[in-house]
Amino acid sequence: MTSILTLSDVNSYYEKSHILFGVSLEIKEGEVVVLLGRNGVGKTTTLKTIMGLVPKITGKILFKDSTDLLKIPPHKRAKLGIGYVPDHGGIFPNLTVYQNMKLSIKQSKSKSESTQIFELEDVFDLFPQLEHMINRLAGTLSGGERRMLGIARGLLLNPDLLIIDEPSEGLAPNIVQDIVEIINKIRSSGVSVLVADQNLPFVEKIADRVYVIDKGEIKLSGKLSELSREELEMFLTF
Amino acid sequence: MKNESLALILLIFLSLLIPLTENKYLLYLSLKIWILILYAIAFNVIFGYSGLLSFGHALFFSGSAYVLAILAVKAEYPLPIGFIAGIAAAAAFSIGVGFLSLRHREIHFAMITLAFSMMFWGIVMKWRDVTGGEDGIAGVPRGMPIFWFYYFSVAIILLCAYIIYRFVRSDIGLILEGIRENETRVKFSGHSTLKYRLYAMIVSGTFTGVAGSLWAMLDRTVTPSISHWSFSAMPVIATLIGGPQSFLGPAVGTVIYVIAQDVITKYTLYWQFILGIVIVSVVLFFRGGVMGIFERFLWKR
Amino acid sequence: MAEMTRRDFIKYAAALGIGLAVGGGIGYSLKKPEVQVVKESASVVGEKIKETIKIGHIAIFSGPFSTYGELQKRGSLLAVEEINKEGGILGSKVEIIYRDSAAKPAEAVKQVRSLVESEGCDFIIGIDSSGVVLGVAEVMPEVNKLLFVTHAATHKLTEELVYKKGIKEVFRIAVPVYQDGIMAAFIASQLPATKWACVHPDYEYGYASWELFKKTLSKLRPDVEFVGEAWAKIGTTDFTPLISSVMEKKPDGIHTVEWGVDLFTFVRQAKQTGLFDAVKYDGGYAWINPMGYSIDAMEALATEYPENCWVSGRYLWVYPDTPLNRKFVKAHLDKWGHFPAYSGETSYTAVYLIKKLIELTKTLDIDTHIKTLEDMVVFSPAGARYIRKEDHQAMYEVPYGQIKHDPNYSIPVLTNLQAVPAEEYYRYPPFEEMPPYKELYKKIVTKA
Amino acid sequence: MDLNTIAFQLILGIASAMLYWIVSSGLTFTFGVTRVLNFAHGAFYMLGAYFTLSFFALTQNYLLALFLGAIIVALIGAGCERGLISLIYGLPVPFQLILTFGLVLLFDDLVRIFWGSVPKMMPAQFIGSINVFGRLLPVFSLYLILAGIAIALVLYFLLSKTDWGVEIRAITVDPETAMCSGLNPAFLYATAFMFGSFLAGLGGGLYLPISSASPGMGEHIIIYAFIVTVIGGLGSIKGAFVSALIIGIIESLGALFVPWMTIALPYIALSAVLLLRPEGIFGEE
Amino acid sequence: MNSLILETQNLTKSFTGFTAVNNVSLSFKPQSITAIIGPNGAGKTTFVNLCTGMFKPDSGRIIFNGEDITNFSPEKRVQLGISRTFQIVNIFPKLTVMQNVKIPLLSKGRIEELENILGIFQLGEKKDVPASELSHGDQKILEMAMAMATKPKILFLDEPMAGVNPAERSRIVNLIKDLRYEEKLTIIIVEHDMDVVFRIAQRITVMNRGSVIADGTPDEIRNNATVKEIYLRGVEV
Repeated sequence: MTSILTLSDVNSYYEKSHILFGVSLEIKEGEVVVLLGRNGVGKTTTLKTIMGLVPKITGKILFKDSTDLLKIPPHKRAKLGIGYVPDHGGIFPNLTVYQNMKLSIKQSKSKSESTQIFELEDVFDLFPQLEHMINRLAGTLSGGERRMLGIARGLLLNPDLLIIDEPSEGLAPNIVQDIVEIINKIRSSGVSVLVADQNLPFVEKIADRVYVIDKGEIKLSGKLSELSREELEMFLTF
Repeated sequence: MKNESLALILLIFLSLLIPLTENKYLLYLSLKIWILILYAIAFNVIFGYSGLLSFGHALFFSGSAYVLAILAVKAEYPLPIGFIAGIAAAAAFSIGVGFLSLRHREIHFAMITLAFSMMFWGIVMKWRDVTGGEDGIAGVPRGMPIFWFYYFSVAIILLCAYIIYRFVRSDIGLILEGIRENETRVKFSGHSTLKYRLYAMIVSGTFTGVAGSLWAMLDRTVTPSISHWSFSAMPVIATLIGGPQSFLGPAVGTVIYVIAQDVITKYTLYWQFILGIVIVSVVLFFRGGVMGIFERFLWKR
Repeated sequence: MAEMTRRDFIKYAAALGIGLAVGGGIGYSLKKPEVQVVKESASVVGEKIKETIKIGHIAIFSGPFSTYGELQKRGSLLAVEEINKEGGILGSKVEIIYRDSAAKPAEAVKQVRSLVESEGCDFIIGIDSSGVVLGVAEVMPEVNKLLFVTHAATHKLTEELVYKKGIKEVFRIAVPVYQDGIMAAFIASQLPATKWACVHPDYEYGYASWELFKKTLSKLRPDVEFVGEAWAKIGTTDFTPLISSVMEKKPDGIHTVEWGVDLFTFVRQAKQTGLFDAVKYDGGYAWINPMGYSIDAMEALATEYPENCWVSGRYLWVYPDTPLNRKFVKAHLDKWGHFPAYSGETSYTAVYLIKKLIELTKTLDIDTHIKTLEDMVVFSPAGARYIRKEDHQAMYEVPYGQIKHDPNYSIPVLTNLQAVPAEEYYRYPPFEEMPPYKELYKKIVTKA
Repeated sequence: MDLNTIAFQLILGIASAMLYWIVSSGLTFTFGVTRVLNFAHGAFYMLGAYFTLSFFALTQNYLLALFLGAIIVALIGAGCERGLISLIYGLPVPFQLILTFGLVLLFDDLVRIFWGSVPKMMPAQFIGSINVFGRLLPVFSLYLILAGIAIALVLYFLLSKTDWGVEIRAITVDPETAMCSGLNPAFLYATAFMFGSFLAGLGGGLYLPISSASPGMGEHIIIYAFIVTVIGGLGSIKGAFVSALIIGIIESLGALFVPWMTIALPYIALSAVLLLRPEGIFGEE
Repeated sequence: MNSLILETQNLTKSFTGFTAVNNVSLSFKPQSITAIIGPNGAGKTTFVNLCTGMFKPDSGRIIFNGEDITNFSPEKRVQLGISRTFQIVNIFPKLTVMQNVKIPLLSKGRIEELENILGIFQLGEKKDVPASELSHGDQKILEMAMAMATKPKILFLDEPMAGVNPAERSRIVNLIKDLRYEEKLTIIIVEHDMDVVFRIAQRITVMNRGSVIADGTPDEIRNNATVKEIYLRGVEV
């Protein structure tokens, strides 16, 4: 398996504050990798670092073992094949559901290169409820629907790597279950996924491997089943 | 710091010699610069120190000039009464405008100050019996020969500049700087930001009024062109050229702006073209203003 | 011209005499467009009084009204080039320096000082707007140079500053604003219209013109009413709401002192809103526009300006039909490809006046100059100019006429010219009293 | 004074509001996307008039000249955005105002250099008038109202139906997510500025048939455009439309009822709105 | 004499779409240290914002020392003795450290305390340095110094460890502990760093989705199954 994304010794800063301390991680082709950790430990910063949304970054970020992302602006990273669904949903509330999706389709990576091609119909298969509301303003959707739309938008970019920030946050259990299924379907389509989350039962259902992050550093990594449950809980609770 | 003050004292001293050269144009131009320096420094109390862009300072400037001219020319009161009444009027205007505008920020503050000053301009244009309309009021007395008027004005301007300096270096000034930097923090430090902004507005407006009165006496004429918004833009440009973050920045900017404009108009009727390039370059390349450059390269090893 | 005073008669006759003499072919005079003086015979021989005689010319050279600087420059530069080609003034070269007033009094005052005190100019000419000229006039005694005003028209300049306040350094060789009001009223009084309205620019010139018009016309014609007024801000792009609000008052005569760009816009829109039709009478339109025949308006609007409107223009290239004027118009056309504007003529005349002044007095002494200028009669392209001693206003005839489209010319011509003889003019010093309008009215002469 | 008079005056007010609308729509649109308040917008208006004039001289086709003129202005606008204004994104408003004020001075003199100081006119277009309420309504006023409505519709269509418009709205509301969806901010900001300049140029050309082109003509319009934009709410296109109508109608009725104070009416309206609703009619705080 | 320094009664605040703080009634004893914890979006910061006057609540009351301060402006609350720091450093970056501290001191006319405060927070040596040049940890400490300069009776610390190096954290922890003893202060702290929370808090309040779901001593909270559940899965309770 080749690796889709490799971070080596990455440090990130906002102005004076140093957030990530030498983070290294790797996502291989077709894997679902989860970044586990409590609030405020640097999960979102790691994802933003990958997208190029953090003002100062040192270290190395390699995409598909070949492209160094560090000097590439965010929109080009998206076009290279990295989809990003931020924790606030990643939708445009002033646009309709359809316009939201169309935006991604137009920017989607050229189809010949993609492992799996997501078209509108494929997305409606995954998210049947969206089909009925394509003309609604995205801002009027419920939290769960927004989350679905956000993921749908990410998929329509036809990425090789889809990054989702806190997909289970604030959602009802049945919707979380839907998201589990969706992520598993995405995996089976061959797209790699990087998820940041702290909801252990949810993560257990989706993760191939996890990285546990605390105070800006990777503390543990490996298959969830191989990690000590006690240590995990320590990092996730108190 | 010491070199700075020495240079300043030397410059002031040199400018005091100007009337002795008997070059009348030099005298006139440098007095004009002195007055505009006071205008810019006073303006910068609200702009540089409080972080509010006023686009209506022409109101305070011309308000005081008009009151002086109306009292001294039309009502034939003694000049000192007109002078003091003019400044008092500017203070009153600044309180009124301050009350109505200080809730606003940024561009909205700029626009509401613009609106008030342009309403005043409308009154000046229309209330011809009193203001002389477009023609303005000519024949404002100076009360003394221009030679002595120069020293009189410079003395007043230096005194005003010193008072403004003490104001911005005072605790109130510090709080104002705090408001400019981070208004929320000032509120959570237990201060009413509105109150301090109003202080700043009054100081700024009143001393702008002093400059306006001196201007009326120097030019001996008051016309609506000093009420127009374009006259409010003058200290903005000068301050940005000189650097709004230092006390002397607006003064340096005024000197540069007026002299540059004077020199350019001597050589070409397309002076706006050159001045436009100068202004664009200042914003693109010298963002901290001239004083910013000094601080970066000269006074900090 | 029946009831001329004796003094006036002598003056006029003398002027006429010299004018004829010049026209008759004494030496150099025929070749040059010339200003002449009645007091002494002209002499061109003399010692050089200065290496270069410097004239500072201040006008608006930037912004929306920069056209006024341009029109003036065409006149003064033409004059300077002609003079230098002919050997200068008493052998001295003439240099002219142009500066921008930016339409701001303070800026103009600064430029006056810069020109006199820093460049060493001997004379200042120019100045476009009334606010600016009042400011500049105040400093002329201080800089101790003569100012020849070539455009700004406010009567306050000559009546308040020169006459009452005694600022003797200022002379105006352009038409004062009261012509736009008073002569307009003389014309209006002959028309059948009885309900007048105005569309004026919203500043001093508009207010003053309207007041004079109303005052004069109501004296001549007690039966008229003034029914409506509209004030247009400078730079108005859409006059239709203003026109419509005036038409609502059902006027049958319109007085407008709109000028420049705003006039172009106004005329175009007035045509389409039917304002001209509303003021039509047998002989044309009861439409009086003192600035309508200014050259920028005529070149821009040309045949779009309806025929038979009553217009004037502070100087008309068609009047007077003298060799001097014909020659000036031709020289101007040759050099610039345009007919001369009124401010071009005044600027041209100002430069020649300076030349004549120095040649007569052979000095740069201000007091001598002032004394010479007072009561001088100057022959210029615009005809004889009588410089009035009391207020330093140069009086000359500028007729009103009706627009006539003439295929022989690129711009319309004027017919039915009417003018008050220059030596009578509109107002007499000491100005406190109302001028004898009814008397004056009788003196209007109809020109061919 | 009867109702017909007022109705007719209203129509004229709406017609003259259309110029304010067209020019401010570009200003407020540009601001909404780039957060830059462009003083030079008035200069683009002036350039629009001059280029329309020159293209008319070449083609003798007014509508074609109008379109070509606006295109050239759009390109100039894009050049200014890429070369100058993009360098000051995120700077405080005073810097933006002063930089673009510098551009105004520069363009004013460039116009004098290339076209001369003397105002220029083109032959009148859309001549004639029709009878409305017993009064003559110039065809030109109708043309203006139609042009204003057409531009409103085009703006609506562009922003809601085209990919570009949707992308512009996306980057306006959430630049970060937009970038992460592959939208190129540099391209969108440049094209938004270009389109705003296009509207300014169009405004300049639209009035040419009954007006004229002169250096510095933008100075008269830009303050009005600022007033309209601020009253409507900075960045709100709907707001610009409504407040342009308000200003146009206030001026038009003002000419009827209070002709002596029309000069101050826009400023009175501005301060009244700001005092009651600081963020403008459709503005968001 | 009221034994409570601060009390909230049925505090509720909604933003478009969701209720950030839902019917929260909490009370705080003088000289206590309470930590408020909970997952993202639990309403912790909104609660602090309501108590300090950043927002007005939709309903409910805030009682400080027996006085209803629900509608008081932030500056008035500071005058009464309620002070705070922010999640993201909130200081005057271009002013010097000394000037930063001086501004809050001025509001109570305690200018003579300047050196003292700089000393307590170990900022004396850096007093003439512009605040923007301090390390992030020092900026956090400076902000606490500024909050303390108004001589508060109650101090809200919103994520004092956010973005701070692990190395600098213990300094801040020690400072907070010192403050409590030396200044007789009531402290309410919102923090994600559980090491810190359990080291300094006497009482922990757990919030989730705008409501208080647990309140007790650190040990009680440590062993509270619901709390653990929430932290691990964030499901409805």
